[in-house]
Amino acid sequence: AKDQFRIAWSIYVGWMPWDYAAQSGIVKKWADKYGIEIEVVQINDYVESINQYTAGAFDGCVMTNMDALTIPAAGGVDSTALIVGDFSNGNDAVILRDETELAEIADQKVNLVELSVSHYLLARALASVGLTERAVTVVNTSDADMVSAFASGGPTAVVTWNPLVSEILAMPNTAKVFDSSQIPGEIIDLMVVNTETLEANPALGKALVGAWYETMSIMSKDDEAGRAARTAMGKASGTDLAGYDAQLASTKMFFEPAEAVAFAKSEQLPLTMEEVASFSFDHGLLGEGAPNPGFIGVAFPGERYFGDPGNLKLRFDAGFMQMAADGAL
Amino acid sequence: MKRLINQRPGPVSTAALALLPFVVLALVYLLASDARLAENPNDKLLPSFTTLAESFVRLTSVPSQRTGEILLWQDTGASLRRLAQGVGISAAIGLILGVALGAIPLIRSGFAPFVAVLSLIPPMAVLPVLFIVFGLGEVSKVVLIIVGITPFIVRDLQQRVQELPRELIIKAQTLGANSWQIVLRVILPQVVPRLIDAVRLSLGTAWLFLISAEAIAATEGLGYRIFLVRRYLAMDVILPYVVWITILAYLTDFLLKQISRRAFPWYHNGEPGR
Amino acid sequence: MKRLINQRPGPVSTAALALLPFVVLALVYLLASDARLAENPNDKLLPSFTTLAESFVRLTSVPSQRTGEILLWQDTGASLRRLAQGVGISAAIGLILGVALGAIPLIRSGFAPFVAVLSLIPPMAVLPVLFIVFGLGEVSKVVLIIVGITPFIVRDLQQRVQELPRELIIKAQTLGANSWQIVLRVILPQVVPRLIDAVRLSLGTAWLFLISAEAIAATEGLGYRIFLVRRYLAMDVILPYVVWITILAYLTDFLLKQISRRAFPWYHNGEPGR
Amino acid sequence: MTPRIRFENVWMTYGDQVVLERLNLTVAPGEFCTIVGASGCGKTTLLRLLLGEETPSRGRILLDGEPLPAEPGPDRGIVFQRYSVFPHLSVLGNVLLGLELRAAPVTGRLFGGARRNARDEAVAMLEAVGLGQSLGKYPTQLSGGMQQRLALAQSLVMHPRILLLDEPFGALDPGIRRDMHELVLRLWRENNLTVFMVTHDIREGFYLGTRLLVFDKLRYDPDAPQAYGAGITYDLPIGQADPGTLAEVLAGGKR
Amino acid sequence: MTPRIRFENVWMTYGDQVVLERLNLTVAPGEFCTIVGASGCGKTTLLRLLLGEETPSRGRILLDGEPLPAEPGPDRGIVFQRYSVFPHLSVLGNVLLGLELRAAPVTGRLFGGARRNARDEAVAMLEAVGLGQSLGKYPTQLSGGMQQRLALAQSLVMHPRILLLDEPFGALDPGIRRDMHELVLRLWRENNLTVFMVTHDIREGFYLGTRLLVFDKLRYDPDAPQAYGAGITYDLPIGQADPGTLAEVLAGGKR
Ligand SMILES: Nc1ncnc2c1ncn2[C@@H]1O[C@H](COP(=O)(O)OP(=O)(O)OP(=O)(O)O)[C@@H](O)[C@H]1O
Ligand SMILES: Nc1ncnc2c1ncn2[C@@H]1O[C@H](COP(=O)(O)OP(=O)(O)OP(=O)(O)O)[C@@H](O)[C@H]1O
Ligand SMILES: [Mg+2]
Ligand SMILES: [Mg+2]
Repeated sequence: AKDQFRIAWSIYVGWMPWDYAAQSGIVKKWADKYGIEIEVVQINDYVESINQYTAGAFDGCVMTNMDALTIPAAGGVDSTALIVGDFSNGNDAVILRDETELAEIADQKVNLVELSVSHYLLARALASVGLTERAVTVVNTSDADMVSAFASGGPTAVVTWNPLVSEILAMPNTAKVFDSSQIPGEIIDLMVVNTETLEANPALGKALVGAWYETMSIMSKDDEAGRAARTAMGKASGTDLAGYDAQLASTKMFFEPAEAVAFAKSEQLPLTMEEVASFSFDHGLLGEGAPNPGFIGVAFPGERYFGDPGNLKLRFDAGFMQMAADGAL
Repeated sequence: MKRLINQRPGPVSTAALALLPFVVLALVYLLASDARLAENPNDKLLPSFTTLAESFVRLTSVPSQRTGEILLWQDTGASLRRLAQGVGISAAIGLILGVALGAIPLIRSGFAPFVAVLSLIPPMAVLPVLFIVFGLGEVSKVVLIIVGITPFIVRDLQQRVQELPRELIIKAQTLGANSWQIVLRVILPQVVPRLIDAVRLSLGTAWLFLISAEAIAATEGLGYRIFLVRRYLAMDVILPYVVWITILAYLTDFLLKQISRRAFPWYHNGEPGR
Repeated sequence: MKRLINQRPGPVSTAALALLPFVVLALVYLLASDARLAENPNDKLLPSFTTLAESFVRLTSVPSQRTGEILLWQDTGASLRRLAQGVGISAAIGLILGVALGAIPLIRSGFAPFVAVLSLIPPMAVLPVLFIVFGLGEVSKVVLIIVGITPFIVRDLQQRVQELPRELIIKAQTLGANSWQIVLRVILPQVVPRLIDAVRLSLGTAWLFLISAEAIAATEGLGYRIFLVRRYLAMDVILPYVVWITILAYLTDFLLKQISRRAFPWYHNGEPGR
Repeated sequence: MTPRIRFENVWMTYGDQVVLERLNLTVAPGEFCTIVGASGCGKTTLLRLLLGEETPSRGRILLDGEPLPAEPGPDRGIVFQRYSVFPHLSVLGNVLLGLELRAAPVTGRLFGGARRNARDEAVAMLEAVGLGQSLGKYPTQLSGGMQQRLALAQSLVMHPRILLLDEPFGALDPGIRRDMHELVLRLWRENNLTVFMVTHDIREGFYLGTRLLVFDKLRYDPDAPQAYGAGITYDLPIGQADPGTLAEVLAGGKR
Repeated sequence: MTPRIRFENVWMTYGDQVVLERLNLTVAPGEFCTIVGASGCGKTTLLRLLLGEETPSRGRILLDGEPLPAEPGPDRGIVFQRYSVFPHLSVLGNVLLGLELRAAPVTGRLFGGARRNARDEAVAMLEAVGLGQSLGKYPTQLSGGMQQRLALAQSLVMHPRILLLDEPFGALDPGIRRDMHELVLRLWRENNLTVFMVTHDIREGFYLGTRLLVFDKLRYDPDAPQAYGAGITYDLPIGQADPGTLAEVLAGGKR
């Protein structure tokens, strides 16, 4: 067993609490409690942070359910979704210029980060109006340049996430035609840790979950401390309290551990992962060797599985969150 | 025993010496890759040589589902087109501005500080402004390359023009040359091989900007593919692409050198400018 | 009327001419900004000069909540530290390798092709590998700068060493110099001012890599700040930062030039190497 | 007759180093001035003043009674000590250049018959300087002496009114040098050239010139050798110089 | 006595251009060979062979009976036509350099008393060549002639066994040139130097040398001027040359 751990996080509304938890000493407090050290590292490039985690440079990393499946799990790194932090409830959206109906997206060029959750959202949106991806041309556009790209006047359709969504919607003649609140619970933000490390060091899981839910309880309150916490999170993500609260409004945060446990144990989660797996498979994200969407096995609380149970690489674990819910940490 | 400084290897040992670092690099990779794969057979960071070879074959033979074209060729075509346009335009601007700045003191006074300042602005930081002016299409990618390398070429050529022996400019004047003739017959022809040198030096940066541009908004191109598959850490695609880009860059460089050798024997015969 | 090529403006007109393009640029910006703001007063792309000024005052006076320091100074300090380390190490490597490659044929045979190939690999494409090897701390940012500019400096210096008149090397040998002494007393001192030139030429690229590195993993720094606010299209922050970076880059360049002038009068007195 | 060249109290200084001082000189058209003087005393500087490349720090220079143009022109040809030929042009191209520049102000190139005529002229001149065998070579392929001969051919083919020569024959062997002497003298006579020629060979100076100018420091301060510049210490119309003066000049070269 | 230098059937070609052919030459220690010949005939090439900078295409060169080292060394000093001084060193530094290199193999620098001694030696040599006033200047601040004198001082201060001079006095004025002649002759005598000196001034060659070597083409094909190289056409032990030979040599320089 080791006692020094590194986790990576990147700037996004649902992950800003990690920054606050690290800055305010909550992480240290919990790490001390379990006799370990946890270094919380900010990485601005989201994909790079997952790649680094997959390559073994970090013991844990924040990511979405889809990226957890397609990067570490597909890369053979057995990973555990330790904390189900939130799901996107409007934070991701399809936006059109000069049009207000989703069906008008047909034959347009759509700017988005290819192979990301935006891409998934687009596929789900198209399906909802009976279209397929063939109906549009996808232009891979980096998230950092999305807003200025749209502001330049060229693009007419984008799929992206907050805070970019609100920046783009603030421009004239734009309309949100589909968002993640129409597919609730499908775009999930997780804290993922290496399964082997976690099994060898349950203390890591306990400390992280403990720190997370202490932070949740502070920021969820509308008192002085809660506002201060959210202000700090807003500042660190480049906006202010109001901007951050707006982003929170379209995010379904699981402030209470019990909510997260319930979500992890729900019937919906395996179905969602199946949907995500088949999307990923269609786009070659599971690797050249993958014969079918179920090639990579996913485990859910309660001995439920999706895909090949012999190749389990992603495990949703409600155990640590349950401890938090039980006040056993 | 000759001084180290006078020892020249024969052709065979030259080749052997030149190969050595590459062999060492390949060995180091092999060892590192084996070590990682022994721990996790699905590790994607350092794929084995077999995986790389398979992936390369696939990239060069299996047509893409989307367009029916073979991915690598399609990407290569798109990237080389952009690169050629960007570098070509940069070279033209560089030649004209470099000669004007180097040869004509009035222009130098007016624009040299401006060009110097322009060359210091990090292009990535002003991308949004470039987008408004040039849109998001092919043009903006070519423009990013131009913005990225032209200041260097201009300043380098200006320097080279100013380094031409003053005697030559005076001599030309005593032969009755006017300013235009001096530029046309004395400065330009002496500067063209130096332009090729400058272009060769800036090719690396040009590739850098090309790849960055393709990472911003594109549907094909070598840089696009690398950034796309980076999303699932497909090093088995990235590494062949990197090797391929390196080969392309090397060939371009080699080609330019040969053209310069053929076209400007006087420049390569002994030292320049004497 | 003198030939254009012989006309040199006086000190006053030099200053006026040099200012002109900047004034024109400011005017163009003003017009474009006004036009956009007239259409949409909330437009963020080209903020008015007042907005820019306010934002600049805020950046240089209001302390950050997180650390209590003033953002701009904090970012500047972090970035300059990384830049100095990266460029300093690159210059050291460049000097050593460039001289070794340029002066010693055996080393040149062994490593010049390797360095040439290395210099052609686009660093952005092998980022993941770099980060694995060097981690994501301060080291990786410095390393990215080093990887980005060292090949250029090495190759440039190698070229400059090879350009030194052969006669000087022979003369040194007739004075009894061994290879080490030739490097130490003949080649090195003549190459140091050329190293400064090479560093000046590569500063732009160094900033580019610094900004890219800070955009990937950092919590402070000029590039980090630009990256952070870019998603909000906060041009009122980005533009002052860009101007500030440009000023910093200009000052660094100017400083290096002055150092070279002071320390190596023989190099700047007439043409080099004669 | 208006003098071709007139120096009126010309001073030349670089920073605080006085190179030339109180220079007064009148040269009639058709004179052949040879200039000798200690190394570093300012002979090349004098030629640069005549070219218009440098402007006197004090005083003025008149050409045909008018102030000297402040820049080089086709009326004053020059052969420098070095860097006198264009490395990017072949031997033939180097000599052709002046003819092309004169005839084609915009393109700077000749084609067809005009080019053939110019080529013939250039080849004749190159044969006169003994480079007829090397028309296609580039300067880097020539020895130092061959480069100087090429530079001379390049200037002479333009028939300048004033010819400035800065030790043009320093690197030539005696045989070729004698041929070049004849060539320069012939062209000087045929074209009523005014020649200023710097040389280190005082005998050459006596043989070629109609007038020998000896440069040396007029005053000298051992503690501040830079404080005083050189001037003309002897100005000998050659042929009128008695043997005693020659001996004196020869001895005076040694300081 | 073993000859200092011996050429045995040496040929030198660049590509298909034959520069030197069938060279046989034996030079005893202490000889002062002056070399004259047409421009471009290969005199500089001969010196480069002696330096070891070039290797003969055929034949071999012996130094004191041993094959000549294939690289330059401190036993053979050289003054080139140009690029003979180090631009980054002051006049004093240029002359000091050799002394420092000899005494300090690792640092290449002297300090303290050793440096003062070396400095005195260097200054004495610089005063001998007339540069005692310019110790702190850099070569770019010197005229061409001053640079050549500096190069000479730099070589002479090392007391080489063989001294190679490539037209060292071409750019000097007669007075200084005479001083340099005396200096070189004195050092030649004092140190039993063997000197090879290329010159264009055949009188200088006769005055300085103990032996005059005249280079010229041995055969000539007007259609292929590159096909044949130069060789030694006259090898005159000076003092024994009768006036007729001198006249012939002087005439032979003209081809
Ligand atoms: N650009 C310059 N700046 C400063 N000093 C200079 C410059 N050009 C020449 N000098 C100085 O002016 C003096 C005269 O130089 P010049 O080249 O005219 O001499 P010279 O008579 O031609 O000598 P030589 O016979 O050796 O060629 C020298 O002392 C030289 O150091
Ligand atoms: N590196 C080289 N490559 C090809 N040809 C060369 C090279 N160096 C010299 N030559 C040729 O060799 C011949 C002899 O050159 P070299 O410099 O020895 O002549 P030189 O006798 O010293 O002439 P000068 O008196 O003009 O200095 C010339 O024709 C020249 O073109
Ligand atoms: Mg001179
Ligand atoms: Mg020679």
